[in-house]
Order: sequence, then C-alpha cells, then structure tokens
Amino acid sequence: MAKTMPERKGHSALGLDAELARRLLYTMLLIRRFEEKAAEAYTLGKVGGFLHLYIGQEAVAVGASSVLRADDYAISAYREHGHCLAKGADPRRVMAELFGRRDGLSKGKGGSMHLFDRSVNFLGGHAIVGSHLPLAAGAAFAIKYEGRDAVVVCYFGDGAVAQGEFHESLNIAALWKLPVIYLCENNRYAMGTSTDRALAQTEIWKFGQTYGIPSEKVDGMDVLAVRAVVGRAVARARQDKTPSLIEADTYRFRGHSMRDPAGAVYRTKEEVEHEKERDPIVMFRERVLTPGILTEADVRALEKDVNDRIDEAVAFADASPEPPDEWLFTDIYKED
Amino acid sequence: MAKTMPERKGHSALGLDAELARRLLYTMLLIRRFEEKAAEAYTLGKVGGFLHLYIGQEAVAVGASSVLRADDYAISAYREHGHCLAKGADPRRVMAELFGRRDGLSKGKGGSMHLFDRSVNFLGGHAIVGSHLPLAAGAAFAIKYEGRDAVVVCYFGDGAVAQGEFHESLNIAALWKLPVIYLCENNRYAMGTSTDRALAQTEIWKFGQTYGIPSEKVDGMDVLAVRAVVGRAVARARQDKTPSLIEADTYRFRGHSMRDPAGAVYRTKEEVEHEKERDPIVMFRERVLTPGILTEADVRALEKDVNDRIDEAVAFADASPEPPDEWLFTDIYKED
Amino acid sequence: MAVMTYREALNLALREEMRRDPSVFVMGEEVGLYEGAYKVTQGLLKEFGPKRVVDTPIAESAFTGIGIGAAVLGLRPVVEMMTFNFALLALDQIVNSAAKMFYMSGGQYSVPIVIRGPGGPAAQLAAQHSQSMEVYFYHVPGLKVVRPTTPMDAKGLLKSAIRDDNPVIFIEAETLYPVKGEVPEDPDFVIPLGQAIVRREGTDVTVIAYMGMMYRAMEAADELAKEGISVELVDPRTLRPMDVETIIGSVRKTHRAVVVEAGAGFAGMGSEIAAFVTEHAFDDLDAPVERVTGANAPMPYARNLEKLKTPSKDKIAAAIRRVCNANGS
Amino acid sequence: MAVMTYREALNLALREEMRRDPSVFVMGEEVGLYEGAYKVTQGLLKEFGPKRVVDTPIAESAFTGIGIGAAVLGLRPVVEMMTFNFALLALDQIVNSAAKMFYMSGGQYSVPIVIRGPGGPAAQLAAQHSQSMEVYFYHVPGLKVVRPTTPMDAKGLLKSAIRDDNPVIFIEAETLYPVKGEVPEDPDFVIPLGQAIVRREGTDVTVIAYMGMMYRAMEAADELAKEGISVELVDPRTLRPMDVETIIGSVRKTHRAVVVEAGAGFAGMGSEIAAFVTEHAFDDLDAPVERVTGANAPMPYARNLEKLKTPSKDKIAAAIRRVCNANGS
Ligand SMILES: Cc1ncc(C[n+]2csc(CCOP(=O)(O)OP(=O)(O)O)c2C)c(N)n1
Ligand SMILES: Cc1ncc(C[n+]2csc(CCOP(=O)(O)OP(=O)(O)O)c2C)c(N)n1
Ligand SMILES: [Mg+2]
Ligand SMILES: [Mg+2]
Repeated sequence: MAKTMPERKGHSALGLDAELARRLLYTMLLIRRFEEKAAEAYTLGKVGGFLHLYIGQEAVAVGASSVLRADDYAISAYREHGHCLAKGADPRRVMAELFGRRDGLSKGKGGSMHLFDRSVNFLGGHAIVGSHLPLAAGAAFAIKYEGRDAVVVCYFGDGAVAQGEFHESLNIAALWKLPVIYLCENNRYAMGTSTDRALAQTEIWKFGQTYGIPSEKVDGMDVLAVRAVVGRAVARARQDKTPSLIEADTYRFRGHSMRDPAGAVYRTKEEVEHEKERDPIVMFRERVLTPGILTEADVRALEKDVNDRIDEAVAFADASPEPPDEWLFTDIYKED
Repeated sequence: MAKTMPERKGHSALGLDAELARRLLYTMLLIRRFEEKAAEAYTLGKVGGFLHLYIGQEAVAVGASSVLRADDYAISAYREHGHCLAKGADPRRVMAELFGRRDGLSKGKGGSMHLFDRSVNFLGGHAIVGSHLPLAAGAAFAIKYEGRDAVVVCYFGDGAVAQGEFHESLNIAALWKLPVIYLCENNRYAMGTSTDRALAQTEIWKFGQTYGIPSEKVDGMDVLAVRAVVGRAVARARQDKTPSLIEADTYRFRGHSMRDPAGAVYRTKEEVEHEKERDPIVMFRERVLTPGILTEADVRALEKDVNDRIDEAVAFADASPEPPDEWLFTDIYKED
Repeated sequence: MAVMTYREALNLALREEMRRDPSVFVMGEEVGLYEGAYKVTQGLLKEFGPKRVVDTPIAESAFTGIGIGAAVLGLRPVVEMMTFNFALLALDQIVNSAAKMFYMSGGQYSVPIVIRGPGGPAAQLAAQHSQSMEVYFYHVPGLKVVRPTTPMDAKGLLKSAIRDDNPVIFIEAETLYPVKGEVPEDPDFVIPLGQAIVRREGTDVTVIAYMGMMYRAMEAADELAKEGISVELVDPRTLRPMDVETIIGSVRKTHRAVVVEAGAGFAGMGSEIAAFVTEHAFDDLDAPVERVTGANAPMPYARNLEKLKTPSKDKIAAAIRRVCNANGS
Repeated sequence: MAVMTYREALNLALREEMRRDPSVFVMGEEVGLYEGAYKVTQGLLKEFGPKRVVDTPIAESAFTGIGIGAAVLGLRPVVEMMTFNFALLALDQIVNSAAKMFYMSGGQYSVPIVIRGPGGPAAQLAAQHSQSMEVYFYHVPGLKVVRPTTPMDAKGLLKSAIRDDNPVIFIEAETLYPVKGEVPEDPDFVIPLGQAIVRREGTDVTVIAYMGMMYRAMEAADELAKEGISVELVDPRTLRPMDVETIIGSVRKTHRAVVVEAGAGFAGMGSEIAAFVTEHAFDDLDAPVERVTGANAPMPYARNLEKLKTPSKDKIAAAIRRVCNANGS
C-alpha cells in the first residue's frame, strides 16, 4: 500500500507509472487531510498558538520529497506540516505535537512551528523568517565534510527573500559548492505583503544567477514539474555539490494563519477563487485518471486510506497525555 | 586658492579646466599627506586603536565628492579619513580626533573609525562591516520624505558585499526608489581575504542588476572616471530618486591597518608594486601636466599648500588638550 | 477620561503624535495595508497615507537601520517590530548604531527613534516567539527602555518616547492589548520616562513588577490583604532609566521586597533591582529581596508546561508570605 | 607544565582537540590563510588543511548558522568571532537556533558548537569594538558561557567547551592574549565547565572577578594585604552555569563581598552575583555586596576617558576598604 516513503527505484525514474502516481497522490491527500483536521482541532481549542496551513501548496513538498532518499535532509520554516509529512514523518506524532502532547515529535515542546523528526532527517520547523537558510547550508557543509552524497532541501517563503540571510546563504553555498537546494515557495504573499511590495525583483529565481548557480522557476501546482526540476537539482547536488535556487510558483488557499482565516484584506476573493482552480490535487487527479494510470476506484481507496490514517492520528493525539511537568526542565542541556 | 569645497558650477561640468584640476589634485594630495602624517603619529603613539589608511584609493573619495553639493550626504565605514576630508572636513579637527583630543570632530570620543562632521553632512565612520548601508538608505529616505533633492553617497568595501545588509539595503533602496548611491570600493581584499575567496560573484556591480538598478564598474584609480560615473548616478538620484550601485576598481597600497603594516601574507610584493604603478595621484598629475592644464610650478605650489595645511593640522591636534574627565558621561543621552 | 483598550491607547498615541508633528512616521512589517499584525496601527494608513505609514519587507536589520538613518537626519520614526523576538536580527543596529551614534559623534547626531512592538510571554507561541526581550536592551547605555503596564501608561509613555530625542525601546505585550482602562484623551497628556508609579499603597512589603506580572501581583495582593498582609505595588514603567528613588523609598517604608519578572531569572531585570535595593536599603531590609522569575528554560509549547514557565499568582503570593515571615519581622 | 601565553594555550587546545577528533573544525573570518586576526589559529591551516580550517566571508549570521547546522549533523565546529562585538549580527542564530534547538526538538537535535573570540575592553578601539559582550548570552537558557582568565584556564576550558554537547560561548580577551602562565601539556587535561576557582585564599572579604578585572583585583589584594586586609579572590570562570556554591561558600567564610566587572554596571553580571549572594548569604553578610563596574557609558576613544570607563585597581581597592569598614565588622 502507498506510503510516504522515499522512492526505492532511484530519483531518476520520473516516468509516471501507477506506483508513482499513487504515491504522489496519496501524500498530497495525506497532507491536505491532515491540515483540514488540524484546522478543526484548532477551532476546538486543541491546537494552540499559531497554525499556518499549507493547503494549496502540497505539490511542492510532495514533488520535492519524492526525489529524496531517506538519508537526505529537509528543513523548513513554520509552515512545515507538509514538508515534514512528505519527508516521511508519522502523522500521529505530528498531530500529537500540534496538540502539545508527550507523544508529539518534540514531546509537545515545539508545537506546529517547530516540528523536528530525526528519524526521517527532518531538521525542523524554524519560525524566524530566513533563519534556517544558513542552517541548511550548515547541514550541507557537514555532508560534504563527511564525504557523503546526501543533499539538503531547504523550503522557504517569498517573504524570506528580503532577509539578509538569503543573500549570505546563497553566496556561501555557491562559493563553497554545498549540496543544498534552496526551494522558494512563492505563494505571492508574506502575510499581507505581496511580493511586488517587498521585492525589487519579483522573479525570485533570478537572484540565483548573480551567484552563478543553476536557477529555475517551476509551476508549483504541478507535482510532476516540481519533481522533475528538483530531481535535476538533487542530481547536481549529489554528483558535484552544486547548489540550486528553485522558485515554485504556488498559492496558499487559506489565510496566513488561523488568526487570518480569510486572508482577504490584501487579496481579492476573485484571485483566491481563480487560484483554487489550480488546486494541485484536483489537477493531478485529473492527470492520472484521464489516461487511466489510476482508476476512480483506486483514488477512492487512496482517499479512504488517508482519511483513516488521519482519523487515527487525531485519535492518537487526543489519547496522548500532556507532557509531565518535569519536562519543563529537560532537554535544555544535553548531559554526556 | 584650491579648497576641498564642493564645486560651485554644478555637477555636470566635467570638463577638465585648471580650476577643477587644481581642486581634484589638491584634495587627493591632502588626503595622502594627511594619512602619511597620521601613520607617523601612530608609530609615535599619538594615535591609538586601529588606524586604517586609505592610501591608494584617494581618487574614489575625491572623484565622488567633487560632484556632491554641500547639502548632499556621505557616509562610510572605518577607512573613512579620505571620505570625510573630501566632503570638506577640517583636517585639523580630523587629526585632533585621531589624537583623541577635545577639539576633534567628535570631541575625541570617536577616534579614527568614527569620524562624524555635521557641518559638512558627513554621517560617519561606522565600524561594523555592512552596518552603515541601511543607515545610508535611511538618510535617503529622510531626504525623499522631506521632498528635498539632496543625495547620499555610501562608501563601502568589497568585504561588506557578503553581509546580509548589503542585500537588504539594495533591495529596499531599489523598491522604494531612494536617492542613495552605493559606491563599493573594491580594493580586492577584506583584510586578508581576496574577493574570490569571499564572493561567488566577484563582479560586484552585477549584484545591482537583479534589483533592477543602474550598476556600473569604474576605474577607481582614475579620478575623472569616478567623477563621471558618480556624476551620472547623482543626477539620477537627484532627478528621479533612482539608486545606483557603482563598483570602483581600486587598491590599498598599505596593509589592512597599522597592525598589518606589510599586508604581505595574502598578496605578493609584485602585485603591490604593480598596483602602485596605478597610483591615482601620480596618474592624475601626469594627466594635467602633459597637456599643460597645470604647470610643474602649480603642482609644487599645491604640494606646499597641502604640506603646510597638514603640518598645521598636526600642530593643532598636538596642542589640543585631552577631553575633560566629565565628558565620559556627556553625549550619552540628549536632554531636551 | 475615556475607557479604552491598551491597543487603542497606543493607537491614539500614534495618531496624536503624527497629527502634532509631521516628522513622525510609522514603519514596519504589515503596519499599513494589513493595519498591524496586532492592529496597533489600525486606521493609520487611511488617515496619514503611505508616505507616513510605511510597509516594509521582512528585513529587520535594514528597516531598523533605515529608521535610524532617517532619525539622524531629524525625522522621528516609530519602527514596529511585529514582535520583539525579531529584534535580535536588528540588535546590531540598535546597540551599535542607535545607542552609540550620539556619543561617537561627540553629540553631533542624535537618534530620536522609537522601536516598539509586543514582547514577553504570549499564548503557546513556543520558544522563538514568546521571549522576554527587554534583557537585550536595558543594559545598554544610550538606550531608554519602556514597558508600559496599563492603557494609560501605554498612551502617556509612548507619546513621551516619540518626543524623546534618544532611541527608545518600547515593549508592549500581546496579552495586554485587549486590556481596558481609563485613558486621558487630552493630546497634551504625557507621562515622563523614568518615573515609577506606586500602583497600590501598602505597609508590609514592596512588590516590584510590570506588565502581566503586575496584574498577577495585584491578584496576589488582593488575596494577601485577606490574610492581613498589606502589599505595596511599585511599577518601574521605564526600565532604563530606572527610577531607583521611588523603589527605594517604598522599601525603606516596608522593609521587605519581592521582585517579579516574567523572563528567565538568571541575570534578568530582577537581579538588578534586587541588587540595587539591597545596596541602597541594606540596613532597612528585614529579609533578603525575593525574586520570583520565569523558569530558566526556553518557552515550551505545551499548555501545561507553558503555564509553569511564567510566575503564577500563587508563586508570587508564596514569595510574599515567605519574606513577610522571615525573621527580623 | 610549560609556560606559554594565553594565546598559545588556546592554540594548543584547538590543535589537541582537532587531532583527537576529526569532527572538530575551525571556521571564521581570517582564521586560515591570515592565521587569525589575533593569531589564535596560527599554524592550524598548515597542520589541518582548508577542509578543517575554513575562512569565511564577512557574514556573521550565515557562518554562525552554518556552524549550527553542521553541529546539528554531528560535527563540532569552533566558530571564531573575529571579535565578539560582531556577534550581535549572529545573535538571532545563537539565541533562537543554537540555544533552543535541543529543547524545541524535544531532545532530538543537540548543537555541539563553540563560538569563541575576544571580547571586552581593548586598547582605544572605541564604542563599537570594545564592548563586554557576555551580557547578551549568560541570560539565555540553553547556552553555556565561559570567560577564562588564565592561560591554564583558557586551555582546559576550551577543551571542555569543544567536548561539550551544547552551544558554548567562549569569550577571550584581546588584552590577555600575551599574558603568560603555566599550562599543562597533557592532552587529557581539561577543566570542567561550571566550576569556579578560588585564586587566592583570604579571610576578610570575597572579591568575585574574572578576566582583566581579576588581574586588577589581584593587584588590589596585594596592596590591601599590606594594610592587613585579607582578600579571597574567586573567579567564576564559567558564567553559565554559574558555580553558586563556591562563591557562597567563600562569602559565608568572609562575610563580605565585592563583585568586579568590566562591563557597564546596570543589569550586568555583577547584578546577578550580588543578587544571589545576598539571597543565599543574607544573614552571613556584614555589609551589602559592593559592585565595582564599568561606567554606564559607551566606550570612548580618548585614552584618558577610556581609562576612566573600566574599573581601576584603585577603585577596586577602595570598594574593598569600604565593605571592610562597614558596620557589622
Ligand atoms: C524575522 C521575522 N520577522 C517577522 C516574522 C513574522 N512573520 C511570520 S510569517 C511572516 C511572513 C512570511 O512570509 P513567507 O516567507 O512568504 O512565507 P509564507 O507565510 O507565505 O509561507 C512574517 C512576517 C517572523 N516570524 N520572523
Ligand atoms: C561585522 C564585522 N565583522 C568583522 C569585522 C572586522 N573587520 C574589520 S575591517 C574588515 C575587512 C573589511 O574589508 P572591506 O569591506 O573590503 O573594506 P577595506 O578594509 O578593504 O576598506 C573586517 C573583517 C568588522 N569590523 N565588522
Ligand atoms: Mg509567502
Ligand atoms: Mg576591501
């Protein structure tokens, strides 16, 4: 049965067979469903703090992760449920983390913005915009230092492009030839600021040119396109440590966070409706159904699997106890 | 007699007449002589801390300042004696500042790295690499806010290009159309680090292209070339608030500071000797003597004026008393 | 007097000062079109236009530096940190440019800037978004640091901060924005920086607290009143310059002191207050100054752990009882 | 034991640890080809090559973040801040990434990084280059903070810092680099973090100091010995975690305490030490703890003013005399 496992045949197999179709669709559905349930839990007061939904952008995480190996790394900002799940994290433990429970990935200490999963090499959820770009370069540095051929995918938003660390990281990654793929999810807004109000250059991929690194733009609503572009970048990083900058043209269907549910002040309803026609899941479903790669029955079965799995995740999170009080003071320092 | 005064005829007068030749040569000689004397004073223990000499780069400050008006601003890093003098500061008060005396520009509290002169709109000497780039944009912001047509010239080194604030400032200056000219003095080294070891893109002017702002490279040893390029940038900034990035190709003849006197670990003697053949003062002297714009006698007279003025500056600094002890606690807060 | 929220009081202060002085402008992420992540700048874009209500890219170091540069030329920027947690990215500009320029220039260039926004514990925002940030500022000569507890203080102190010729760090609190209180509508009403206030008179013990901790201390004081313990509550309001006199005056009267702070205890504001109280009133003290502080841990996300991180009313009350029972009484 | 300079002791510690553990590497501005702005990394490039001695561009935030990222994957980076003044540019990475990652990840990812370099007053380097920087770090849960006073401590503590699994802020001093002292050459010699040392035994008063201030306190103690005042000198060495026990033990014995620090006094390390000494030893104290601190001013350039900014031997001696003459004795 389909799982969010890294592909076993190797990242170059971009041909769309049933197995791949199932895997990509399954993972996108899983993320979508996870988040719908997380939003529900938020309104019920089971999830606190900020909750940033990834709905609409699933093709980016899923396309990118589909070309990664288990020993590759991913790192992200605070809108990272999708990246973490796509890398293979157990939805039960992710949901438990959102619920602030002891069985959460981070024992309930991190929450939605700070998902970490060492078992799948997911290097976190970082909530200071731009701050994880150097961390990604550092992980890539370590890989190269150790002579391995793993790579790092670093997801970040268009909002991070204006930060100094974007430039510092791209410069050093290019200068030192670090195996990192900077994958910008350009969803056109940083909170309420559209890219044209934040960036003198809104074609974000072009920033990469100055540093002399391969830079590409891709339709971030097309999971296969993302897969192809990131696949090439991963191959370059693996083989000759060349970093890349990729701009995925995408859109968030919801507001910035649950505190901005409508997301309507800075964009029109028409724009949102129009973009929803590019829904990456709907489009991919059409794509696999039309030529008969999957059948309607296949898809229904996938959807059922996903729904069951997420229901199970919610039940798991609900059942998990609060972390014990003493844990306030654990994990501050590592004792040898 | 020649003075380091802003040109009265307007910045578009780039034709090289005797008056202009005298002014440019005078100011370059003044800076050169000032620094030779400062170095001497340093070895005598009269100047403390770090002392970064500008020798070799004089054409940049002098060429740029020659197109500025009195109500324009300049701002720099810690290698700023030349920028400050070229903007019109009194060498006596600059020297007194280096000596840490009460008649120094900053009452002896700033020292060589922190020259400020409000009377000529010199916004300082800032010693955290990259930190004054946003300050320059801020001054330009204020000019635009107030509806004035002044401009800001921001001098910085190749070393600052790797800093995040370079990117942040260029992006915002371009986005908001601020009247600031970012003038990078690429002297090929940041301390012991050559540009190719610090930057993935060593053609620094190219960074400006991504932001869509006019970007040019200029021979920083040719005072007239600098004058022309900066003149165009100033006109753009004045008329339609367009910022520019200019890369001046230059070289420092001395070490990074008096603590790196030889500057020989990271570059060869041959390279230094070769570059000294591009001495901006020697070259400009030839340029004005050959066609007879100035005579040998004119130049000797200028040299004598300069030497007298700098001797006077040293005498002034020597005679100025130490700041009174109470001044430790003044100028921390401005009282209304 | 009108009754309004802390948020509204801040908004009114901004409006009044912007009306009064055309050199005052507001700058930061989402302050304009979005009207502020926490709506403190609501309506300002409409009233003052984009020239004076400036949305910035996410580039804290640069837009803070731009504010400083503009202030150097004589404008009066009010820079919003969406939350003060992000101010670490701008700390070099604040500490090395804003705080030192007047000194380094020998008094030539002052920096009349206000940097404001919420800081301190919020609701389940976890380690990176829920920090008590004043600790990075109040040590620094050249800066002034304000933490206003009530709507009235928020208004009166923000207006003073804007009129001040020095860089002022003005840290509000997300949790206080909806709190209501009386606020003078008089546009000439200001509260000078550097003056503490006695929020409640008492005779047995002085409790020094600000922001959310002051509200909890009030609850504790109510509770203790029933037990016959009379608590005097002093709110420093401005952390730098600190009104040492008012605090010492109170301790001289009560002979006992408890300092409460939300941030981690080791080397926090409480340490300084405890130290100077002891220095100045050693012979008047009947017990060592007690510090009730946030746990020395990062802020956890889980609700139950988060609750333990910050001093509760009960912890404050217990400390007050302890000092009151200490020998010497 | 060999006699060597503080600089050489640091260099030796780096060498030994790099030989011992291939995951240790050094990174920073000018650490390689230039052999360090202050030559602490002299010879390392030659011995270990450019893979392990990495020159960086001037981009403090990025290369610190890169160090943190590499540490998360298990390497042991030693990141040099050319001087700690520049660490403000990297403070977000240090406070929000390095210090909190272990906690936020629920113990999954530790960050075994050392960030080292000189800090504190230097020679006429003025306001931006001569700051006592420890204040930005010792408050932060998740960080350890070391300030080693002697060559022996420099070596023993740096080795412990490198072996530690947590982020360690290791602040040296430009003025101490040429100071000589005995240093064990044994590569197994380490000094555990978190242990203060009694540098001189005495009976009348405890002086707590570190770095340059410890050397001045020693001179003061010599002078006072002639006056019959017996000074005990305690050096915390590690500021976080602080060895409260050793300090309190000493104060319990002497009944008097003076804390000396180079940085500005308001809300500095001295405030915390004074506060906890008073809390733990209130009944043992015969006089309030005296703080002798740097002036609450930015660092001026002029030599005479600079001298006044940092506590002198005379000021320290005067404070010691004051507490010894306080009533209670
Ligand atoms: C340094 C910093 N500044 C501000 C914020 C507040 N903030 C959180 S998310 C966000 C917008 C980021 O937008 P973008 O990078 O495009 O990511 P998206 O939300 O679109 O996924 C802002 C301003 C922050 N977390 N960190
Ligand atoms: C943020 C910061 N990091 C490091 C330093 C130390 N430092 C002083 S000058 C310098 C080199 C700067 O080189 P460049 O910008 O090319 O200017 P140049 O010295 O060549 O004029 C360095 C690294 C500093 N002052 N500030
Ligand atoms: Mg976005
Ligand atoms: Mg240079």
